Amino acid sequence: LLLITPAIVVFSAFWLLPIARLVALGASGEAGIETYLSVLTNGRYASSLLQTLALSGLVTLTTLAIAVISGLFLVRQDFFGRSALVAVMTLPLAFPGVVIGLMVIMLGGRQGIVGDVSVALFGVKTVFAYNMVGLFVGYVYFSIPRVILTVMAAAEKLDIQLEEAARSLGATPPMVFRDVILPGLQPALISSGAICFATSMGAFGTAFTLNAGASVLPMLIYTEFTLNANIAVAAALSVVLGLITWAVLALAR
Amino acid sequence: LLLITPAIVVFSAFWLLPIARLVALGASGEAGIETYLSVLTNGRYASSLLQTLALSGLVTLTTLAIAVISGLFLVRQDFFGRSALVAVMTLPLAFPGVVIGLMVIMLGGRQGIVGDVSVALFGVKTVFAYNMVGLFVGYVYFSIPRVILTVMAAAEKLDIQLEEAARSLGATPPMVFRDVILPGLQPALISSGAICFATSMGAFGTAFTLNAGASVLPMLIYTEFTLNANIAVAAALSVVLGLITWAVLALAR
Amino acid sequence: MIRKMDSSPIRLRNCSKTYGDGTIAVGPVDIEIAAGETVVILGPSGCGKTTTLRMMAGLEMPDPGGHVLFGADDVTRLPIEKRNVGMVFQSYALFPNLDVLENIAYGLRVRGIGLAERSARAREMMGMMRLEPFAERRIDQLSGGQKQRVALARALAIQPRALLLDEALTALDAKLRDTLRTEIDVLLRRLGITTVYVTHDQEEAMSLGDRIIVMDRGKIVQIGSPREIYHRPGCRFVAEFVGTMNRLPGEVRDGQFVTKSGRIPCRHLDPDCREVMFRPESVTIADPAECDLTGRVAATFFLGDRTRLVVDGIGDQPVIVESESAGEFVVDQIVHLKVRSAAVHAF
Amino acid sequence: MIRKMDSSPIRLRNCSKTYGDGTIAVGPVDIEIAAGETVVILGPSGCGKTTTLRMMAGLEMPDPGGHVLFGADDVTRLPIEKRNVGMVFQSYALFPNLDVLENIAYGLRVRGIGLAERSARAREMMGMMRLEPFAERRIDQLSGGQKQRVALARALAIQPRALLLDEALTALDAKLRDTLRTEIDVLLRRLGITTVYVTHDQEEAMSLGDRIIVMDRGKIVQIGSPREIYHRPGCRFVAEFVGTMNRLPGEVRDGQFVTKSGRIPCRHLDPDCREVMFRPESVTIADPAECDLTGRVAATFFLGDRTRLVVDGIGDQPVIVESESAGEFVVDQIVHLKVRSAAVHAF
Repeated sequence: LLLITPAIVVFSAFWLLPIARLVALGASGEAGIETYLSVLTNGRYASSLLQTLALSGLVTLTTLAIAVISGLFLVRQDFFGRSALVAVMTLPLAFPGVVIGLMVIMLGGRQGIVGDVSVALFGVKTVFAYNMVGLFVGYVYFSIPRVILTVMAAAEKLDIQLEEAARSLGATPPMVFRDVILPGLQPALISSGAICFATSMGAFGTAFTLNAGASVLPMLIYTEFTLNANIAVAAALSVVLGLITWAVLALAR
Repeated sequence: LLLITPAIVVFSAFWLLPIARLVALGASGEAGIETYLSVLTNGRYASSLLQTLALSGLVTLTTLAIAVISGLFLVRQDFFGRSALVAVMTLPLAFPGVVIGLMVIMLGGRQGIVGDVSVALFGVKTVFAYNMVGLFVGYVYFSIPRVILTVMAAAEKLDIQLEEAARSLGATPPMVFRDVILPGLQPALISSGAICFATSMGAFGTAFTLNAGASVLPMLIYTEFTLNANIAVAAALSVVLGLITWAVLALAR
Repeated sequence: MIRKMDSSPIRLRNCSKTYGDGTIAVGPVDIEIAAGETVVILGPSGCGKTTTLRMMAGLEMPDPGGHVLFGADDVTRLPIEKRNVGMVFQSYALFPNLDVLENIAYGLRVRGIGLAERSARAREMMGMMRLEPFAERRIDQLSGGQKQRVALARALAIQPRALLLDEALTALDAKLRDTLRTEIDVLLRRLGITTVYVTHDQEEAMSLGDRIIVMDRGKIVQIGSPREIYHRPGCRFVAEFVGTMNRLPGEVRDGQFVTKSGRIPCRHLDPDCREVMFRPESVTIADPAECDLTGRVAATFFLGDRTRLVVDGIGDQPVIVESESAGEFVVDQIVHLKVRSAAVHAF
Repeated sequence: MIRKMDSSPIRLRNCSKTYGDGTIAVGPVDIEIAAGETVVILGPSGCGKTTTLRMMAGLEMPDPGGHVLFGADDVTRLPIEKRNVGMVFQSYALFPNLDVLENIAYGLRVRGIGLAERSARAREMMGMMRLEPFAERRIDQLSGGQKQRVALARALAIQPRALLLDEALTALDAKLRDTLRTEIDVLLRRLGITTVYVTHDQEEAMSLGDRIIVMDRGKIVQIGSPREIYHRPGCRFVAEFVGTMNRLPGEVRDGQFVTKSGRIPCRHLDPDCREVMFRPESVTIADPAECDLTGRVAATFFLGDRTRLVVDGIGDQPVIVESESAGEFVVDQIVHLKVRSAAVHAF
């Protein structure tokens, strides 16, 4: 153990150094430590932060709701083609964010399917790929497979006898859902929800492909760093993003 | 159940449509279905594909090796600061790919820590952030926390009695590791390895921040789509990338 | 503070259960259980005993033509939540997110009974089950026996028409099971509640049931009091499943059953009988003069209050003998056995 | 094909085990086990019996000053992989990635014995344990009893100097446990291997051990044959832990033990004695004229070959009586009991 301790120290250093440097960089600009404050008060930065938070929260809630319903359904019902359906639901797992972005464009972009259909039906072209709706659709599409697998694993481990016990005590199916199923899935929902939130906060590929500009935080960081060469702000934004995500993940445990 | 079936059909359509469109787009260019073939034979595309595969494979193996050693150590040894160390190891979870990219630049970029240290020691500036080494470091840094958590969960569930039984039968510690511990961790290693591979195949934020050009597939797809407006090739590359990733994930199950 | 409960007689009429894949879990069975009676359904795993209990509970629907009656009410189509039955599961099935008091009060809560009244009634149940010190405990802080008592209190709190227990004591260790069995038995008799208890453990069935229903491969093979089941098994399956039975091949000659190592005087046997069965305690160690069978001790097991001898050289299989612990036997000793002829069975 | 094995006597000298946080798991104990002997270590959970076994195995190191000897060899510092002991665990601990044959041959494989020879030797073990039909089975395709036999075969395949079993039968159900116990006992005696068996089940200890070591809170409280332990418990703990004991408060007057509901003639008691203990089978149902104690039946349990009566109104706690199954008793009946005075204990 004595031999291992220095190894751990060296390793931690390598591990923590970039993070420390990042934190230091955030305070290295002209405004010094106030860069962090400015990131939270400056209108453009703050609104990007809020938008990212709202988007991620909404994506997480939507994903959890869809995943609980379809996950329970897939685990509980045994029907022909069940495993095929599971395979289909989890297909987007195979595509990285960039490709998901492409798909959203195909669905809701200028030459997208939804646009074509809406033109045919109402004579109005619906285009949503390049605004927050597109991001929302892309993120949900990206998140559902990951969350649904966790929910299904948890749903398979639910103790059916608990539900039968609740029913024997007079609980109706909605009560069983509220009192037994949801509490049983809760740990899985919290942990996969937190990961879904963290992923959405940091999703870059989709946002970039959809050309989301500075509307979400990772894009903003990239823009500040590469195009504006405003390294201090980029670092400060990174630290804030990291802190929020870390807090959510830590709370989930 | 009869009411649910049409719902499933509609839902699957929405789910599969973008993918179908993507596949169709890949065959829609001037070269038709041969676009797929060209993607695999054209020097630039094929080398990018091979590089991405090699990089992802190497990242996966490295990550697994590090995760097994440190995961086992963290689970088995009870020392002061253990939970702090776990927290530190999993800290990068909170940072998205873009920020990981920034960190790699800080570590191995033109003004990076490693460069400063190497100048001081050897008088030569070591810069690795912008080539494959940078990508490798970034991806490993990004992957380790995710894999280590899975390995730790699996290591906690290992049956100590199995190891004691093997020892009672005369097995030395390396034999116990080979015959009992590795087979016990195998399912966790396969599944988290597959996810690590899939994530590396699709990592965009890190690659973009490190300005990796067309060296990895997601970047290539983005470039073809946005800058070269070569939509058919982008779609074909996406499909190939999706197929490979899907195959790896499917094999892991 | 123990009041008699209003409880229903239970009747299954022509109830069978076939699963989707064609497996017949329970062939058509008819069962009548009187109000306040304790009946045990006994059988090996897969014999359909749990399915039968679940049809009573409303967790399984019998095949068309079958009827479940609680007193005069046909409850066949009623789901479990409307039947007002108390159930106790092998895994206890306590709600891990609720504490002990909340678990016991849950059935009252879903009935819309206010917090004050349901707490009072739950505390009354806890008093009866000696659970007061644990009211605020989390479920995972309880021992197995305490969990079992909470599960029972929860099932009784709703004042059910019948109490159904599915292998309720199997998960506990031997000594605790014994204690709880006594406790539950005394309680149920005082409450006077109709109780159906499913188990694969014949010792448990013997000690709990007013009547025992023995099932095998989806069919009822015998119904009777513990004494009847033990002393007058109705068929070979019951004889072998309940208690220990020795088997001895041979043939009937001159009113005696002749085996390779001796003869047992038995007047009541069928002349075609080729095998007899008898219990370890129907055998006594005898003088060489008056013995029926002679064998050699292969092993001895001191059981505290008795000694079990495994005796070789009598039939194909060793004969098990149980005698009072006074005598000392050694391995390879020759022993002479006398079988009480009234206790010899043949099927 | 059963050969006697070379096996070692085992000695623990002044072995104690203190954990890092200061908890003393085992106070200093001295144990001597002869070559070929079967010794059971019996005690409640947490009494240190498993730690004692693990010190013998080499899985725990005794505190400084303690020594573990196998015959003349001091193996205190030898890790388990060098001690050549066979171990059987409660969870069986079979390797799930190997089949039955590979499991049994594993100990030979790590010794570098070639495939042909180790398969032959493993097959020989399988023959002895009647496992031939399962050679290529995966572990998860085996029943509990089969797993247990594989675990035993695997431990014996390396021809160990001693066999150590840790609650090896606890996970099995009652009937199977009984059968396997007989089987293991017969086998171990034929092999003549030194065996140490740890259990919390007193019935198991009674039936398996040549000698029983009873432990309580890290200390040895009695060592003796099953008969000694049962009939002459050395202390109150042993009396209560082994078998069922009735307790009766009262006081000694004129060579009799006087209780609130009667008097037991007992010459051997200390005059200060305030409580006596006796076993359920030391009590007989007697005529009112010659009875010692009188009570009321609270519950009866038919156990097949016996009937257990729970009798109220004699002491603070109900008195348990076991009688032959012939008699029929009903609840609330008044019974008269006679206690065999030689079987009355006091501590």
